[in-house]
Amino acid sequence: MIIKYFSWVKDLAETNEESIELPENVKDIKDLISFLEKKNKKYKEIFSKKHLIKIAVNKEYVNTSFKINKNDEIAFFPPVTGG
Amino acid sequence: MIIKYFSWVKDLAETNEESIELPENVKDIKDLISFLEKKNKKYKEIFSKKHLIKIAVNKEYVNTSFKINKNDEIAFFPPVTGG
Amino acid sequence: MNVITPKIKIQNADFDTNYENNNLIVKNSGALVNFVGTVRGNLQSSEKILSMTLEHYPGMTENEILNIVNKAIKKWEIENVTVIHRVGKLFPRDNIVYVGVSSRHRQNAFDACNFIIDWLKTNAPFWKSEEIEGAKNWVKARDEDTLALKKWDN
Amino acid sequence: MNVITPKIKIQNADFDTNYENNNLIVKNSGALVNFVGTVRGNLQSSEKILSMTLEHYPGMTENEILNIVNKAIKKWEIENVTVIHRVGKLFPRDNIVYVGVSSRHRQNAFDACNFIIDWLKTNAPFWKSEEIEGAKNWVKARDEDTLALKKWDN
Repeated sequence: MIIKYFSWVKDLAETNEESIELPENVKDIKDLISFLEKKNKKYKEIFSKKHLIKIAVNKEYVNTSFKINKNDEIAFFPPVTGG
Repeated sequence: MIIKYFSWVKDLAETNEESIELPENVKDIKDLISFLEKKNKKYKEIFSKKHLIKIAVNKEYVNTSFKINKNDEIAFFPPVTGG
Repeated sequence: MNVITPKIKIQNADFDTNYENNNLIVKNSGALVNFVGTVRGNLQSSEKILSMTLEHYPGMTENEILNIVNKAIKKWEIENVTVIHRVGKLFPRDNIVYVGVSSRHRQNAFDACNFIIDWLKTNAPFWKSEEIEGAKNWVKARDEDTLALKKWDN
Repeated sequence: MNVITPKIKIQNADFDTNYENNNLIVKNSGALVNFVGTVRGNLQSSEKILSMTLEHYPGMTENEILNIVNKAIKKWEIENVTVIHRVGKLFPRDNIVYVGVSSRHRQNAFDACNFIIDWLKTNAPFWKSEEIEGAKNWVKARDEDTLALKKWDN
């Protein structure tokens, strides 16, 4: 699974992209966030701002209950500021 | 007094501009219209479409009760269609 | 409210949207909204329009447009305004009118631009005649243009 | 509803409003509305902006803009749409975004253009950072941009 980060979420994640092996018990975005938070405290900091974090799966907006698969491309990013 | 005509009012008036001597008893636009209607039947045709005719005095919109003076520039024209 | 010197031009020559837009962008505009009106290729009846002639009432036209623009300046916080209207003979696809408004926040530019063209359409003394095959007709005013003003009633 | 092929581009290069407008004018458009967003010269705090860098999420950006444009095409009778958004490093007064909509009746172009930029501002995955003297800051999302969507609620 590919995870992408943008804007200040990328700064906190210290990378714009990473590849992770999806554990069996990670079924949806909520599970993925818990998994990442346990893995490294930088994710704890990112997801402490959960109300600001937008989520996309395969380049479409989803919410935290969205089911994910091992070949998905996930992205976490803050509210957009283009235009 | 100068009277100007535009668009199809000009076609009916057969001129775009004329100079007239203002009679004593012509005090406002209503009087002027009556005066013109008596003068020539082409004006009767113009003002038979009274609900469509817009009036300006010295390049500002006015209504038929507007008082006029002998040095005024009057204009009669149909609803505008620019833009 | 900013001190604004609106640019208002009545001319036969074409206008250059890039040039006009560039002049409207001041240090803190951020947002720019344009309306450009062009000559249509045919009537509702699908009859082909060969050309169009625009006449106006010199002097009154400029006054009326300035009145409209000043109302917009009072109503919305905008940075700059330009209105250019062409007159004379024009052909399908030719530009007729340019309204450009710059502002710090985009909704002000949208509303002011929309307001200016709505009022211009019903108040500025321009008249179009359309040349179609074998005839020249004065264009009738559209009721929709008068109705369009209702949205600015508050 | 017309069959429309919207043009959507994400690019570092500047755009040419005249060229884009000209491409939008089809036989019966008559009305064209543009929104152009540009880099401001300073912050609300009046601090000078040296430059701005725009990043985006390639692929998702284009999808999101196409979604927005398709909603507008369903909602209003329009003739043609173009959206161009720049990315990379930009300087004060530089163009950022162009939204152009042509239609037969002007209110459709006004509303569709306004709707597209409102949605783009809150949904298209672009992020701005501003370089000011001695610092580089990610721009915060504005609550006003989310509130702006309320007017399309019906």
